[in-house]
Amino acid sequence: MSPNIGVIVFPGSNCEKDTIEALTDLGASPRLLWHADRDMGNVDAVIIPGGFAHGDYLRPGAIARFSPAMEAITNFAENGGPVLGICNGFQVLTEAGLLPGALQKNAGLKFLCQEVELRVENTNSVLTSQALEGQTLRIPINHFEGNYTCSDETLHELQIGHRIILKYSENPNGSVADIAGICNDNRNVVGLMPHPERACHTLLGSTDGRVLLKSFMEGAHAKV
Amino acid sequence: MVYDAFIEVNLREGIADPQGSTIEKATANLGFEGVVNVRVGKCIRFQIEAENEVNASSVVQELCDRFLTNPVIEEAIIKIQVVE
Amino acid sequence: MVYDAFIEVNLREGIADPQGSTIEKATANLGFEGVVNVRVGKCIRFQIEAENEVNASSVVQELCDRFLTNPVIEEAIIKIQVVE
Amino acid sequence: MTELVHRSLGLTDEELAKIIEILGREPNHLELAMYSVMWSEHCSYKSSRIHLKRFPTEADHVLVGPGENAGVIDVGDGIAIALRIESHNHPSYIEPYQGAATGVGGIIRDIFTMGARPIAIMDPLRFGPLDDARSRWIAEGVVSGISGYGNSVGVPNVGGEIVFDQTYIGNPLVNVLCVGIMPKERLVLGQASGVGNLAVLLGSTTGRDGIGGVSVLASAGFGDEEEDAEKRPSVQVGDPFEEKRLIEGCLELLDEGLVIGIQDLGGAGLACAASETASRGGVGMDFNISAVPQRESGMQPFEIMTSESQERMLAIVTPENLEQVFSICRKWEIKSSVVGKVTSSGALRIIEDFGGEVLGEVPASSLHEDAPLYQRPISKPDDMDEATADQATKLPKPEKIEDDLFDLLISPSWVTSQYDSQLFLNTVIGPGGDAAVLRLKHPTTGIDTGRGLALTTDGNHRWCAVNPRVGAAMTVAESVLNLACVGATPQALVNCLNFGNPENPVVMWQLSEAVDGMAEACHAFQLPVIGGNVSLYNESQGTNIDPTPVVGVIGLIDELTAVPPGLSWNEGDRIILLGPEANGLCGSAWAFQKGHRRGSLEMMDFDLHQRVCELTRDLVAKSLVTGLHDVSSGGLGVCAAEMAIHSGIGCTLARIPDHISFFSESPSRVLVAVNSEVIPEVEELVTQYDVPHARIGLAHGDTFTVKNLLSVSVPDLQKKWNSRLVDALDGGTAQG
Ligand SMILES: Nc1ncnc2c1ncn2[C@@H]1O[C@H](COP(=O)(O)OP(=O)(O)O)[C@@H](O)[C@H]1O
Ligand SMILES: [Mg+2]
Repeated sequence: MSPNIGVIVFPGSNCEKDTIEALTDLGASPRLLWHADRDMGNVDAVIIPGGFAHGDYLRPGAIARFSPAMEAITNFAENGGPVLGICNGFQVLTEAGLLPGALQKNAGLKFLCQEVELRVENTNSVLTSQALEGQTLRIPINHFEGNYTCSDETLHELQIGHRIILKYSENPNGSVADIAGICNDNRNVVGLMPHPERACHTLLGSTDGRVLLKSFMEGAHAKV
Repeated sequence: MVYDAFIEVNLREGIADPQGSTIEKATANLGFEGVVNVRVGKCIRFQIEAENEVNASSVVQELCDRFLTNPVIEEAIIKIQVVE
Repeated sequence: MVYDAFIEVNLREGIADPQGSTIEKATANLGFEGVVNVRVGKCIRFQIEAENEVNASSVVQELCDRFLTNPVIEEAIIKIQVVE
Repeated sequence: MTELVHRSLGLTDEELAKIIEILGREPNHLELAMYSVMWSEHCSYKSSRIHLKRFPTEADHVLVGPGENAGVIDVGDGIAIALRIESHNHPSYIEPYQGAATGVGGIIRDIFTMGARPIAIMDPLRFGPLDDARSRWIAEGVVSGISGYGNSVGVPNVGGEIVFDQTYIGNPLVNVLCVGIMPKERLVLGQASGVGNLAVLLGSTTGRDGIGGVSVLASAGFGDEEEDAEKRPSVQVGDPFEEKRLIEGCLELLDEGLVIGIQDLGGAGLACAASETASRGGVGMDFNISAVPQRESGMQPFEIMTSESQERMLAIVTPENLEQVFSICRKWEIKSSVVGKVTSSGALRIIEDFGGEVLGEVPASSLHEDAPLYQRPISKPDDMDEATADQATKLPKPEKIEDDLFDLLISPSWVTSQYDSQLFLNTVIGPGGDAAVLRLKHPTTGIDTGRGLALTTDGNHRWCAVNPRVGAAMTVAESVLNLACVGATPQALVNCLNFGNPENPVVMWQLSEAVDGMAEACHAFQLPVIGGNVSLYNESQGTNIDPTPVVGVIGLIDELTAVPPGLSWNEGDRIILLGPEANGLCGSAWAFQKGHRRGSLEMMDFDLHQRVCELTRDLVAKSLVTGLHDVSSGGLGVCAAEMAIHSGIGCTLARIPDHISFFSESPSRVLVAVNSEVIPEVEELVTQYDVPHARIGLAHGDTFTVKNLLSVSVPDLQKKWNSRLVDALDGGTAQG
């Protein structure tokens, strides 16, 4: 049975169709959800895709987090539902308090679109369950504000809780502790800056994103 | 009454400020000497209607806390003044 | 002497400020009423060493014109104060 | 009073006389303002239009040719592709970030206006030299502007050019190309029809942005202080978030069949959109100026009609569909207001409230169809003979040829890594290849056709400075060869003609020659010109830029099942040069580097070029080459060095006897790397296509060696190549 995955669209989102395409190719049944709808219908998992929700004006995610759909997502997450934030989605999740920390401007103060190497740090999360610990993945990043920042206490909590799930092999943006992706305490809410959906097709240069999206589909399936 | 609100949003101390360091480096490259501790923030100005200054202040403060800043990394300085 | 410099850079009047208008709309949606004319700028703070205030001022002014602003669309408010 | 005003608006006495003849009376200020913007060079092409007629524009697959917002071709499988290129040179000089950003916004609107979803942009850029502070500041700002707007609006940037040269020091060139895709049936044109239908203004509010030229009316006509006019901003600020919502909203309106015609607001703002939609539909329009949402108070009617505020569209809808249109706009948070009514009169009437006072009335078609056409004087440069005789081969031979090579190496990745090049999951080859390659997926079903789109932009001011006719032809030829290198067959061309002051007869000669050269090449390659843009008055302090026609060419790849070979070779590959012998150095990057900017170029052999392209395509389709790269800027030397840099593997080359054959940029040549096992097959094909060729070396090791000429380490090459832009631009830039 293929999991029903909802991909939320804010005005200004732009990776929603790409995410749907990659998931469909992997056998999921994804569909779009509109940010203004409080009712998410019958979904097994939710993805907040990349883009520039509300133009990223003020701060990425600052306006989006007040959308009616975010209330629904928060409830869904509290009940154990798998939630994934990719890039802008990660920023929204931190703004909404579903994940700790914040994403500020890249240390080099430039937008960066490039392939990076990631190391899987922990496989106990809805995004990494099918990957191997220590495995390296080549996946593109595409952001201006991907510099993960948090207080020392938060970093400590992330470390002792093994909640840092992906790290950059070579830090492109100044992120604390080379963090590329983290999860919440329950390991059902995950955010990462790289774009796994852009690394799912041989013609696009890498298929390393598949293992992450497949893990997430498995997590959604488990929810069913 | 209408009040002018001025809000300066800066990164909290201890949070690296890449914009500030870039400007600092660049000023040196340009031959401006002795410029140090550069910090870059945002400023937001608007007008707000409220019964009195206390009300105006409390609305602006709430707006700051809930929306205009991200307390994880930012802090705000607020100034309010009645419009003549 | 060391001086504290504060520079506020804003878009000139009449220049569209999409960020400001988007924030204005969002505050209304959040239920904050009566917030109008939102304009967003940046502020830059640093310390500068100079012989006297006039020198400090002129360096900061030049820095503004050459580097920190584009006078075609932006204008700067500069404040300088000696560090006690 | 009008007598005095028209000249300050840029209208000549003859042009005013023509307006009076059209109206049968003196125009008022509002009408005069509309004519002055619509009859400006920028909107009317009055100096260039008679020349542009010489381009071939027809072919079976062309659905829309020049004249509309964008050209459109049929690419099969029910898919149509829209293509257009435009310049934003002057605004980018004044405010690089916003100038470039609004250039991106403008070209994207031209594409979705046709009903197409924008899927890629490209940005051919030209700046003054890197050792000039202001040029660095402009380059940095332009690139951030394109990045800031393009990434946020969500259209990937898949290629372009970045050139630094003295000629652009007071006048950078910022050209932007956009490609869109649509199901064939969604194609719409910017026209109004059906008396009683409504014109709905969508998007941003209207402010005093970009009314630069006509702001003179404020002081001339209405007694405002002169200072006020000066304060009026001519700089527009882009809002990519508004544009993103407009794209989604407008495409939804089209999908729902709610729109009869739609037109973007660009140069000349509402005056242009209202008159063009009406006149294309053969109707008139009553335009209610009070219904236009304004950002500032106290705007005069002429300001409202000519403002160039960004991110606005004008849609023509039936009254029955109005509610539904509003509802889609609400969903996407797009402001929408009824501002016009289609009438049968043929007149564009500007009114204050429907049924209110008439502020101006002109025949809608007169604003563009009756715009003047000029046959401006043309003359060859006086020193033509002398210049032609001055050959670059006479320059002294370089003492250390490797230093000259290093100076010509420049990686664009400082620029391209700032652009989202991957959105929509189409980008098989992004910035950095000879041409960009995109998967061709059906725009509605998302089904991959298994075919590919290829795109390239090319311009070469050096060749065109030496000989605009040959240079323009070679520019087209380079594009076609770039496409062949990724296995694509060219389908259509758009151009952006960046030239100096048209009132200078030599500039007009350059323009006319370049058009002829481009037309000749297009005929030879059976390539229809489906659109373009002319940017004149590119000059500073009386010096005109070198003529810089830029072309964008789109091609199709029949079978895209693997990533095309690209620029790198493998250890042990044989290196073969396809094409004719090198010939001359005039117009080469090397000669310009030495300050030699003239001489002569011979007209190229189109027939041989075609055969080289066909051979190249065939080699790629049959997977017979490991890597390949066309010989262009910097000659064979830079071409081979770039392949070594990309693969991290060196080579030993022979049969390159001197700096002339090393740096010559003569056309129709491709360097291919071939696994030794397939050499016989490759040579058989080469013979079959009757293309001259030479085995010139072997890929191996980590030094780049040309026998009897130079030997340098590949890491050194890589370092020079990578560091050039980073060193110049990364430290923060100032206006100088
Ligand atoms: N401003 C730019 N934006 C995007 N891509 C660029 C830019 N400048 C250069 N590139 C890319 O870098 C590569 C090399 O450019 P260029 O040397 O001009 O190519 P060619 O000589 O083959 O036409 C091309 O793929 C081009 O698309
Ligand atoms: Mg090439």
